[in-house]
Amino acid sequence: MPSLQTRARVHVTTISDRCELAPGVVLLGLHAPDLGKAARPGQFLMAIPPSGAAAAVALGIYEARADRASILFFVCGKRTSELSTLRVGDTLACSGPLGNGFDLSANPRDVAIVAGGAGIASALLPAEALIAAGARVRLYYGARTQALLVDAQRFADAGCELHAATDDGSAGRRGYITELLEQAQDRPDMVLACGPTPMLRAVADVARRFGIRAQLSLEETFACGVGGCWGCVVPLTAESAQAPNFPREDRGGSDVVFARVCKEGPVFWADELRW
Amino acid sequence: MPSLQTRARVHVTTISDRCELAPGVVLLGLHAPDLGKAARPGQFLMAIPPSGAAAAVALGIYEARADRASILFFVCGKRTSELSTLRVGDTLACSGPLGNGFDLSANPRDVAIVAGGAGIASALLPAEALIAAGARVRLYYGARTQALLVDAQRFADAGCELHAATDDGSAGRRGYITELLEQAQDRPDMVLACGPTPMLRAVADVARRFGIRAQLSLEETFACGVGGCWGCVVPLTAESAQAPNFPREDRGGSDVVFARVCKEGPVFWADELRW
Amino acid sequence: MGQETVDLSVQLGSLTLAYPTLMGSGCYGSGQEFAPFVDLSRIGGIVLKSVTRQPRLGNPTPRLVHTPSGMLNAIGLQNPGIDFYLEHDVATFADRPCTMIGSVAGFSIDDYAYVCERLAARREIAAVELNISCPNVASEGETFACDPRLTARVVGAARATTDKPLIVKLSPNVTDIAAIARQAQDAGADALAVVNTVRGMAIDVQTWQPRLGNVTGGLSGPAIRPIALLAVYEVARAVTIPIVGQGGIESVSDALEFFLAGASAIGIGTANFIDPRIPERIVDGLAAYLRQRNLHSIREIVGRANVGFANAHQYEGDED
Amino acid sequence: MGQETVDLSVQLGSLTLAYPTLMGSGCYGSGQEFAPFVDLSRIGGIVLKSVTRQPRLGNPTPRLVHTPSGMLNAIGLQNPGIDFYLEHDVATFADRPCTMIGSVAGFSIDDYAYVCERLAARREIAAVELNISCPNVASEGETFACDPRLTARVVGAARATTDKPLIVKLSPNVTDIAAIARQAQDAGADALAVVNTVRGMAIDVQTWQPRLGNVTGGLSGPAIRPIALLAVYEVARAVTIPIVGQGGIESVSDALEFFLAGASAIGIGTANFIDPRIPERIVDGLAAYLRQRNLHSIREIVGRANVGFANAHQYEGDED
Ligand SMILES: Cc1cc2nc3c(=O)[nH]c(=O)nc-3n(C[C@H](O)[C@H](O)[C@H](O)COP(=O)(O)OP(=O)(O)OC[C@H]3O[C@@H](n4cnc5c(N)ncnc54)[C@H](O)[C@@H]3O)c2cc1C
Ligand SMILES: Cc1cc2nc3c(=O)[nH]c(=O)nc-3n(C[C@H](O)[C@H](O)[C@H](O)COP(=O)(O)OP(=O)(O)OC[C@H]3O[C@@H](n4cnc5c(N)ncnc54)[C@H](O)[C@@H]3O)c2cc1C
Ligand SMILES: Cc1cc2nc3c(=O)[nH]c(=O)nc-3n(C[C@H](O)[C@H](O)[C@H](O)COP(=O)(O)O)c2cc1C
Ligand SMILES: Cc1cc2nc3c(=O)[nH]c(=O)nc-3n(C[C@H](O)[C@H](O)[C@H](O)COP(=O)(O)O)c2cc1C
Ligand code: FES
Ligand code: FES
Repeated sequence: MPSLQTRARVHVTTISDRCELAPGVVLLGLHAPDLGKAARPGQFLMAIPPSGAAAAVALGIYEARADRASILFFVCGKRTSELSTLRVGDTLACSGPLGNGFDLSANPRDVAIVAGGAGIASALLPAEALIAAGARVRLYYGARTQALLVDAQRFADAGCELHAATDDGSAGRRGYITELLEQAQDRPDMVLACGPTPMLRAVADVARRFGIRAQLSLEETFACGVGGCWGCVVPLTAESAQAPNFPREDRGGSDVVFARVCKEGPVFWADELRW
Repeated sequence: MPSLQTRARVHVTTISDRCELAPGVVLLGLHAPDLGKAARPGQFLMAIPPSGAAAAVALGIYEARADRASILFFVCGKRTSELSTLRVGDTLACSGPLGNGFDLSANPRDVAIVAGGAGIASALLPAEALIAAGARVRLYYGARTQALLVDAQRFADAGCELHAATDDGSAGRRGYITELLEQAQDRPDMVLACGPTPMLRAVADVARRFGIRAQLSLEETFACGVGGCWGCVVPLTAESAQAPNFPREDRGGSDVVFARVCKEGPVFWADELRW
Repeated sequence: MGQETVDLSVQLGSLTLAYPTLMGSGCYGSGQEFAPFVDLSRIGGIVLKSVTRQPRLGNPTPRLVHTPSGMLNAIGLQNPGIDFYLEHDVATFADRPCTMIGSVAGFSIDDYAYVCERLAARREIAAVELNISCPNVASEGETFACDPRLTARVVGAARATTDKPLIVKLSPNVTDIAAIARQAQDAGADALAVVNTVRGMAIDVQTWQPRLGNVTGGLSGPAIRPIALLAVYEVARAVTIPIVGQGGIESVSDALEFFLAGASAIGIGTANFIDPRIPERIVDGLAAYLRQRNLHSIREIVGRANVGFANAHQYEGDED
Repeated sequence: MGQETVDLSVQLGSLTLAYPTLMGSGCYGSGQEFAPFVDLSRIGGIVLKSVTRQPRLGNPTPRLVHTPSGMLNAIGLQNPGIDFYLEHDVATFADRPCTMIGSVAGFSIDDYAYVCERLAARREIAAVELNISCPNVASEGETFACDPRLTARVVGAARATTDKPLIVKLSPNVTDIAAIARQAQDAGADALAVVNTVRGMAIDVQTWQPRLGNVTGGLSGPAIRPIALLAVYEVARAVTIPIVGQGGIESVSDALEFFLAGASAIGIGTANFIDPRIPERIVDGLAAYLRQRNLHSIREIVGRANVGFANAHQYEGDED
């Protein structure tokens, strides 16, 4: 996927708005003159916790307008807890935009976006871009329970068809969202997915059986987030266009190359992953 | 000084009120059914930072009423920063009251309380107790600058005579508060002091020259705060009534014993310290 | 959550602990200091502050520095010496509602044997821990745990003095802790405490002086947890006697890591300075964890970390 | 604050660094990755990711775990091997506005000498660091820095291949780092990097599996700062060659501690993952600190920690 990192820098943003979408799910609007302009669907940023006490945290870019971008996160550990204490007017420094986003160059006409949990944060920009390009977009949205199907209306308003599943059946189908995708009568011509790894694996599986290609936005533990430490890798077929510059000979019986999720990804073609 | 620790326990308090007395100086009112009742002048508590990410922090008990106690602190590091983010309604667990407070059993009639910086937090309870017992109380209050002479009016209202000094001369005398004490025309019959170590040393010096006894509330880095680790010690004459239970023979040329600031103190008689 | 009882008791040699939680030596006084804040009958036991042959005033001050997710201490074994201790302190231990374990430190093999023998003679003391790994004394203290032969000799000498369960406390400040653990086992230790503090230092950049009176100190707390956990894992693969895992444990999840790595019991030191309610919370959490998984005893998870999982993508090139 | 210029340059053997800040090997790629976020002309230099004779895919995943005030990594020296590296990568280093230092890892003395010689032949590389202390490779890697004799042999062999400044990177996972430092100096090292990561481990208590594909990893970040600082202090008293102090440095105050303990330059690794602006902030802060104290060069504070201060109250009893 094409490199989009040239406009990355440290943006010192101001929190312009804050909304608790559900218990433990926070949306922070960032006033940032050109972060939004630079961001492409599927890119992320590294948010620097103001206390300086912990590593920066990778977060998808949820919304991107002229001078406002936003992040949407689930409070699940120390760093997201700290970010959740930020209030309107506080400062938040972020490096970004980072990574290579979704490849929409094939101009797909009917796309299923599968999002689970915090993955929803990386789903809005591709949905908007595809709808703007005239494609049909269906959002397959999974969560533990109804309250955690956050901001679904926003996607409907943007023009997505909504399909939901919850673990407890409190909204949409009870069960996994990939089961809904699998039962789709008319198959999409491309799948984009963002969410927890087990969900991504299931999506890859469904797409393979459908005979369509899927792009997966992977989640990995990051350290640097910019390609400097090789800590966030995932095995890729050595033939992938996204494989990093590395000797390709098939030594030691291995035909994989470790690609950096933060640099070569976070979006990869499902059929090029060897996980 | 008499042991007052029998009523100590972990109090799960609720923040009842919060006031920023000056930039970086926070007063938190704690709703706690019996913390205030149990507290004696000069005692402290160990406040447990809610994140659980750092050691508990020793703070004087500023006010103590039936069901409300308060703490007053200067934001100077990680733990006080965290405490400063607490808001009304939040929970704060504290162990206490701890330590032995000021010994007011001699029934002094004319007392100088010397307080510097955060030391003011341990000055109100003894001032109120002495005034209630009919003593004259003068507060010698030192700070870097006028804005940091926090809550001075509160002491005046309680009936203290106020004498102030600031490093920059923005209020009261320019210079050290102990210089003011030294120039007192009519000497007090006892000095109580709480503040940074250099100030305490100067107070001890003045008191010695005045020929009166001084009680100093020491600040040391604490770990346990309850006498379990022997990390917070200060050397005391082996003859002091506050010396811990330890062999007294003068071995190796030493006639001192290390006493725990948190357990035998934090208040010590200046003339029994060997620092 | 079901109310079925789960068994949290563990064995260290002939010593049975009702709960697998020991309060680390030097961190918990003799227990009485913490009694207002915790129900002592719900902790496994207290390892008392280390005692030496002669009284020691300990190190110059300051003795404590807070560091990121941890702290340095250099107490220097302040204690009244074994004579005074036996006369004044030990009798008071009798009424504690948990197991009381003595800790012995020294500067020569003879010291250790002498103090160990005197201490072990007292019925108030259920077991003896040999602290051969204190990093905060001028010279000898830690040397024992840093040298396999010295370890063998000091443990052997202590073993000869008593039939009480003997726990030997090891140092992480070594190249190969497993080798030292084997020596301690072979010399007669009934259990190993893994680990004592990691050596460290801090400097005040305003005064240019070390922030500890002793210059160097011992690092404890969550900062060292990954180091301590690996030490437990390596020792567990080298010996057959039980291990008391310690170093930075502050939650039930941390405790579980140590059991899975091979500890039969855990030590809690610095976490008591964060919140004295932690030991009880850990005991409650362990019980809940076992119940959730339909396990009946904490012993079922000891050493069960699954390290066999292979990865097909490891690739080493043609090394010679 | 005055605008008088202060001298932040330092010498590592024949190598002059304009600023005393090196980006730690393996943490900073080849610098280009961080170029959008930092002015590379305001850092002293970049120690490149370690390169080996053969290509290495590195360790299985996961390779990173965040821990309290730190992180564990087990990258496993993923690199394309020296041939590919010289052909594709090294030429691109020429236009970096800071000093580029190669890093060499290996599994035999011959490996180190071979890669060192090939790398040192390139003018894009100003100096060579020998990584004899990587804890994340199956067997041999760290063994060199854990054994004084092996250290002497590998450093001697590398020294023979090049006149470029040779920095030897030591491991904290040893009983006596000073002894190893002396061997490295005697065998011809121009400078020492102190320290690499501390060995550690973490376990997932839900799956019972190690949280690193490699089972064990190296701990870095503020958690290890007190440990690294003591290592620098001890090495500084044992050798006369300059030291690059590293381990948990994230602020100017941290950096100053290392200079005072005896480091001539500092390494910054994990802090770049907290905030890529830290290296520039440290340089600014060092200059301000020197100006405030009317000092002219950073070299004036190296090793100046005052450890002579005695305390009258130390009291040891009658030890034998
Ligand atoms: C490219 C990318 C984009 C992302 N975008 C988003 C986004 O837009 N929104 C969002 O909410 N998240 C996003 N994430 C995920 C987010 O970066 C992580 O969840 C991050 O780790 C949160 O940091 P934390 O410090 O709050 O939690 P951490 O402490 O890192 O914990 C994260 C998870 O690990 C678990 N965990 C932590 N410690 C342990 C332990 N000792 N044992 C077992 N489990 C443990 C926690 O329960 C939690 O589920 C993204 C990740 C990537 C790689
Ligand atoms: C009995 C007692 C009662 C007390 N009562 C009060 C009170 O009522 N109100 C109050 O405000 N304080 C009080 N204190 C002091 C308070 O406990 C300490 O200031 C405490 O350390 C604050 O914790 P912290 O984590 O916020 O700061 P810390 O991080 O512990 O820092 C405290 C001080 O040390 C300095 N410091 C921290 N790290 C370093 C470093 N690396 N190098 C150099 N200096 C450093 C800081 O600048 C700061 O001045 C009391 C102390 C005692 C012993
Ligand atoms: C203040 C303090 C004092 C200590 N004193 C002793 C001691 O006297 N004897 C001993 O064997 N260990 C001593 N230790 C080590 C602890 O018992 C424990 O092994 C270590 O701190 C690691 O565990 P933790 O991280 O849970 O504290 C001490 C630790 C601290 C923090
Ligand atoms: C992700 C990561 C990768 C590393 N890779 C290497 C390496 O390839 N070679 C090496 O000598 N050190 C390597 N190190 C060690 C660092 O260079 C540094 O010595 C260590 O992390 C301590 O410093 P810090 O706390 O500032 O990170 C690595 C460290 C990290 C965190
Ligand atoms: S997180 Fe460092 S390379 Fe991806
Ligand atoms: S802080 Fe532990 S004894 Fe005082």
